[in-house]
Amino acid sequence: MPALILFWILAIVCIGAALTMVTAANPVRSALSLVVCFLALAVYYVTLSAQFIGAVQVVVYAGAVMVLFLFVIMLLNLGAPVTSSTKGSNQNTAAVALGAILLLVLFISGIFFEIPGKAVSPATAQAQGTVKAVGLTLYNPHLPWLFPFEATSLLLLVAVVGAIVMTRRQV
Amino acid sequence: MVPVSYYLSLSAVLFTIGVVGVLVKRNPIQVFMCIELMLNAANLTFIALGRFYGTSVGEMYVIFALAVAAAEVSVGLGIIVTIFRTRQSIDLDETALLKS
Amino acid sequence: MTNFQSLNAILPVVIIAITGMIVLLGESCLAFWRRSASASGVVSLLGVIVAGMVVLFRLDEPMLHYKAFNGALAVGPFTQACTLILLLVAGLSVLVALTYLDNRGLNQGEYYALLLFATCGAILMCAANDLIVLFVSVELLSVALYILTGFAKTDKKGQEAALKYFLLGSFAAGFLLYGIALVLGGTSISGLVGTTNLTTMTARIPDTPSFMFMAGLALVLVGIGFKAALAPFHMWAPDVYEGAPTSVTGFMATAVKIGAFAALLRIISHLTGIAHFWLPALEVIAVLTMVLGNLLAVTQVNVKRMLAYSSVAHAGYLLIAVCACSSTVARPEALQAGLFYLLAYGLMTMGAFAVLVYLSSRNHDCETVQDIAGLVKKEPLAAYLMAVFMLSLGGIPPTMGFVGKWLLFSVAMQAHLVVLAVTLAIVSMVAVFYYLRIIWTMCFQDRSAETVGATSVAPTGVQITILISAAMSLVLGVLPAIVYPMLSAAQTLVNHL
Amino acid sequence: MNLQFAQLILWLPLLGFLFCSTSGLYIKDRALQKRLTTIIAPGVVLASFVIALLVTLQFGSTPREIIALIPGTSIYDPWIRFGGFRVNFNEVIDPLSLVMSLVVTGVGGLIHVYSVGYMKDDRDYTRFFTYFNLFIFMMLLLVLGDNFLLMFVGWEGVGVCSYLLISFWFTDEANARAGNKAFIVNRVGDLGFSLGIMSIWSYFGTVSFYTPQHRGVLELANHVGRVLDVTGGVVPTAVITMICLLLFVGAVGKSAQIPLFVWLPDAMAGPTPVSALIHAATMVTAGVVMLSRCSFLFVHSAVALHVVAWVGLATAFMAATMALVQTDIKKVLAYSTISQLGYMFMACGVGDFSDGIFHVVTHAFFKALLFLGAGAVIHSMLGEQDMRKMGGLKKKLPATWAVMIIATYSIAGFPLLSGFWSKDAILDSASRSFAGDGTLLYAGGLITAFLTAFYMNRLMWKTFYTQERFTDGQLHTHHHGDSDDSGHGEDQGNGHVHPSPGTMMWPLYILAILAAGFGWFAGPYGPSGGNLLDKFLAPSIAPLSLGGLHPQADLMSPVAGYLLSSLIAIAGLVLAAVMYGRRMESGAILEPAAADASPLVQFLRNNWGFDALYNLIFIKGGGLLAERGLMRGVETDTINAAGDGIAKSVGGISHLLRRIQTGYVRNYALVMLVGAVTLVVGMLVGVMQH
Repeated sequence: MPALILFWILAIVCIGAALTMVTAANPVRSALSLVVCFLALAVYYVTLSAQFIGAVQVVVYAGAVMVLFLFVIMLLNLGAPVTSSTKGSNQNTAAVALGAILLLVLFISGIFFEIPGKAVSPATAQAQGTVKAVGLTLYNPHLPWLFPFEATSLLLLVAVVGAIVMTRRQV
Repeated sequence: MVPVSYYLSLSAVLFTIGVVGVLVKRNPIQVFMCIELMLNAANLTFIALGRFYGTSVGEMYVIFALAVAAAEVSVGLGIIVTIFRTRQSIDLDETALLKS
Repeated sequence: MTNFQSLNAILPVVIIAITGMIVLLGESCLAFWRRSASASGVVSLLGVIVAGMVVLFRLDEPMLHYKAFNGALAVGPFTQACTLILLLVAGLSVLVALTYLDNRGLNQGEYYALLLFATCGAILMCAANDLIVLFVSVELLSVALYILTGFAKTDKKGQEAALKYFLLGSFAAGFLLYGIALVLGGTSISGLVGTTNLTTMTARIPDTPSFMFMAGLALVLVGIGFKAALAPFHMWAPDVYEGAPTSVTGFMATAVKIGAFAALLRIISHLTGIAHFWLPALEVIAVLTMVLGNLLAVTQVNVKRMLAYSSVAHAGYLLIAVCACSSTVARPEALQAGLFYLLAYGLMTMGAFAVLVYLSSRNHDCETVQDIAGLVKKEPLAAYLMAVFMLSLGGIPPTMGFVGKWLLFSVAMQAHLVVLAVTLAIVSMVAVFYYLRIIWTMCFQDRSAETVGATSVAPTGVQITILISAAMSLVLGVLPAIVYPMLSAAQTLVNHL
Repeated sequence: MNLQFAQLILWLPLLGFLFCSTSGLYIKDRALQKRLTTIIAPGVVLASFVIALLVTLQFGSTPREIIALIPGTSIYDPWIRFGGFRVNFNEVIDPLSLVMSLVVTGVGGLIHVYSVGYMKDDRDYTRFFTYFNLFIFMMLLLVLGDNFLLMFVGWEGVGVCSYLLISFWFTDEANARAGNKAFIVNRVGDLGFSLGIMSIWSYFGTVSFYTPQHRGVLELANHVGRVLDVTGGVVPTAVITMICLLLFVGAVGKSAQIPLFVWLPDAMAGPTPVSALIHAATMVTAGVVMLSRCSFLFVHSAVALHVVAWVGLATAFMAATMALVQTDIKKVLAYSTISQLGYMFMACGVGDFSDGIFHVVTHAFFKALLFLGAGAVIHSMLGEQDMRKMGGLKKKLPATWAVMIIATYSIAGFPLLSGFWSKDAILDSASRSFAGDGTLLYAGGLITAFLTAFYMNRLMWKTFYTQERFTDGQLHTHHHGDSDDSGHGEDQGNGHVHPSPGTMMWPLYILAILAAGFGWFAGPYGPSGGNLLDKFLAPSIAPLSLGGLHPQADLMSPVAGYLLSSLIAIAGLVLAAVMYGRRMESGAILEPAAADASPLVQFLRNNWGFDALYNLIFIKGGGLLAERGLMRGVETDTINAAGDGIAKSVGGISHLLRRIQTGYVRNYALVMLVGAVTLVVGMLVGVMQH
């Protein structure tokens, strides 16, 4: 029961922050709301006994990524909101309507989702979220996760090169 | 114990908010934030599913998704910075040289 | 297979990735390397050729039938065939870039490194046997392409294209990832977490799949459909193709499509058990894509933009092969037809863009219809070869495009997809309009006075590309049997699900 | 002689094409390049003709069926292998392909020789012959290919070549547009053809005509009353009818029958030798060749045969009436071509395929002659094509007049000339046609024959006999003898006259001899017991009895038939002579004002309302769509450039669609979301239904 209460509180925070992010005209406010949302997600991860991911969520997302966002917003001096025009109000209506349909459909596929079999006990689950367990799974030579991990390293290399190429002044 | 469908529904809500946000925002940075929200919604699903079967599989997906998101951020913000340098504006509706 | 064996199995990718890193290192550390205009390009080309040799020499190795990295990758003949096509395209792109970058003063080694990494991504897309591997490969390809699209940093159109491609691409990636999450949920069975591994997935899907799985599959299709530029996820293509540097457009139009369709063919081949659930949707998309792509191409005055719409149309044709995979009888032929058409499409599109690069000068990209008016008088050979590419794209004999279209026709009939076959026939009629208009403009319109057509400064690279593409389009159009060994081996994918 | 040798018939023109297309790369000396082209381009075609003739002489004398399959390439066998789909690159050497090869290379070769003189001052001399050789190669591929796929390759190939040739003088916008129109209308036919081939493949399991294992389509259809597929099952008659009708759509497009005839008159814009080659001797007859090749299928479907016969007759009659009111000399010939093609279709429709081919052959002779003669007339009139401004040219151009009069009498069916024999053979078969409507077909054919004689003699009178209606400046004044044509296109005529080279005259004489005498040679009273062509073609042509159909009893004795058609032809000729003989000054039966006022003349000039119909459907509809699509400025130009009404319609839709492409990321994302939501909902609905 306490878990359920926590879920609802976090859900309200999370959804509220997300909505604020979408509705805010000022990008700084959006970014800060998103940080709140990410932090709430991190708490979810911890309650789901995914401690490692929860920590990473705080460090990488709420920390690095969002700081980068804010940094760019400040750097480009984009703090002032973009003046919204009446143009595109149809677009907004359509977007919300389609979003509603999408949500409905996802609900249908999600709410009726029953776990075949029963969930494992919290104690077992607890052991799966540690750094050790995650590491053992990731680097297990009998599981397929090693390769995508290596591929990701190439991806990060591309991102580094790309960031340099894009932002370096023309020589 | 919270049923898994709760988490799935919550992630559906977050995903939808992200999708709608992409459609209504004009500032590319905000649009991009909405996309980040979409990715995070997926992450929540992964973790919830993995946890309820007592495996670390969910974490695997999230690690890759995280790395991808980080890569996208660095490149995306790089593109936005360059655009700002030449145009002094990043309004999506003003950047429409290419159309029809 | 041990990890070492697995690494050996994907040796071409490793070679390409290492070449990319060598280029990066050389560019940043070696002074003589930086002074030479073409060092990076030449090294990249060598890497691609070595990788190609490796694939060619190992076509028959039985080891390659296995899955690598515990099922993360499939490295069978289908992958080998796709890899060969992609390496061909990549090699041609490097050659085109040698000329283009020189002309535009963009000669930086990073271009080649990114091109090579993107190629890795595309090859891995063809090999991915797990949806998450597919996701990572798609992103590897896409992130590299976002940067390449905006590589000409002072070009406003290029920047806009990069931003649009990036935002919409990430949007699509969001759908893809969420779709994967839903597939993971939808394939759960009693007490066991779901899977995104295609091989295991096939065994897990009941006759009537769960809502969640189908929703996930739909979102995955959105993500891949975006990369393949299928309608209605194609809207980015014309803007991005037009804005990107021409050499990048050529690569983008071919490599991404090859990767996306290889992935699509593989996924769909694993889902034949529930074909009647997804087939109607794909058929609608195929018809829509063919019709929209062709209709929109008709009135374009920018050749790059016209080619973008034509590439949308070709995505529709290729989707016929994917749809035909639904029928167990037609599947081997469908895979062959799809591969053949990918090769044909890659060659003719690359050739067409290479001609545009060839005609571009230092400060003027050749891209409007006006730019190629009366070309036949000034550059008869370029004009004739462009005509070959146009005829091939239009599916007129004796070119590869004709044979490819014919094979698609016949698999459509074999799989009883009469609607698709008839649509293909009808839109092919419309397609002739705009391909012929290019020929017509080149041959029968007078060059207006103000367009100065100074040709490339260093055209060797692009000339080689044009000649190779044209020669292959014609030779394989007349003697398609040359590639049968490759294709018939690839069809054994069916036996190694 | 080894049959393998016959391969060269096909490959020689390709070699010529390769030489011509690439010679610019390694021969820098323009004069040398031109000299080599002059020898090689016509040389390869004539060499092909010689080989075809040798093969025919050797194998034509043997009584057995001489169907031989020659592997076109030994490197890759089969040509396309693709699961169950196997196609060989074989050439079929049989009577039909030999006859057509002879016509294509023979008449084509003569036109090549003629063009050497005609084009000699053109700066794009080599390019012209490049297209010409390629055209011949494609036509030969169409004729010699042993399967539907190869035939289709040739079929499309001649389409592309005709496009290039019609628009050859590209400085003239009208030419390029006519080229476009021809190509686009042909595509409609090609659509039918390709669907037909696909149906054949899916029902028969093969697309080969003949195979070494005797499992080709034509062999499978060679059973009385039934058609088998490769596995031995019977293909239903309804399917055969569908296949035949689809193939027929292809033939209608290529051979300019109702309702796809509109492109042929416009396509006369090209240079004269091109018109002679494409629109008289070769390309437009492809439809007839295809129908004859598929005779084994057609005889199994009475419905398809009826359709072919009646469309043929309708086209023959309609085009003949249209020709009555044309004032452009080339247009008259164009409509007469359509009309004669209608005859050939009628022949096929009544099951007399071999006489359809007979008419193809004789028509190739006299129509090529008429075109080359008309080209000479036009040229001497400094590009004037309007017959109202001609007249009295007999004195100025006696040689041209002489060859034209032979051709005119031949096409009109004047007794004992070639056209008489072939046309009478068709009428005779029509009168005995199986369906009971033979009398009607016969009567229609006779009326058309009368009209043909009339409008052809009208052309002769308006051009050659009536009084001169041109001013001095309009005619080449310094003619050397009866110089026919002087080496440049009619639109480039500049009064600069050269003596007419022999290369331009002797092809005309040869054609004149053939136009006069070939009909007797191949006809019922020819040597070796007569009916040489019929007997020779017999193995390639299915007898009507295969489909259980039998001709009716004779309507009248053969001699009566000859007399009747002779009378009709002579009556037509005489009537024209009499009517125009009384109008020597104006050269017109009706005064221009009266003609304009006459509803009948207007009706005929407007192509029986077909122009208005197409105008309504395509131009108006296209215009409406174009308007809705907000086309303007540069886009409108490109649309116009792309062709005519169909292009406009497509362009209009295209512009409407383009409005979605706003350039805004948000809108693109919205469209993506629409697609995604529809896809997800669609898939879930699909699951729910189970």
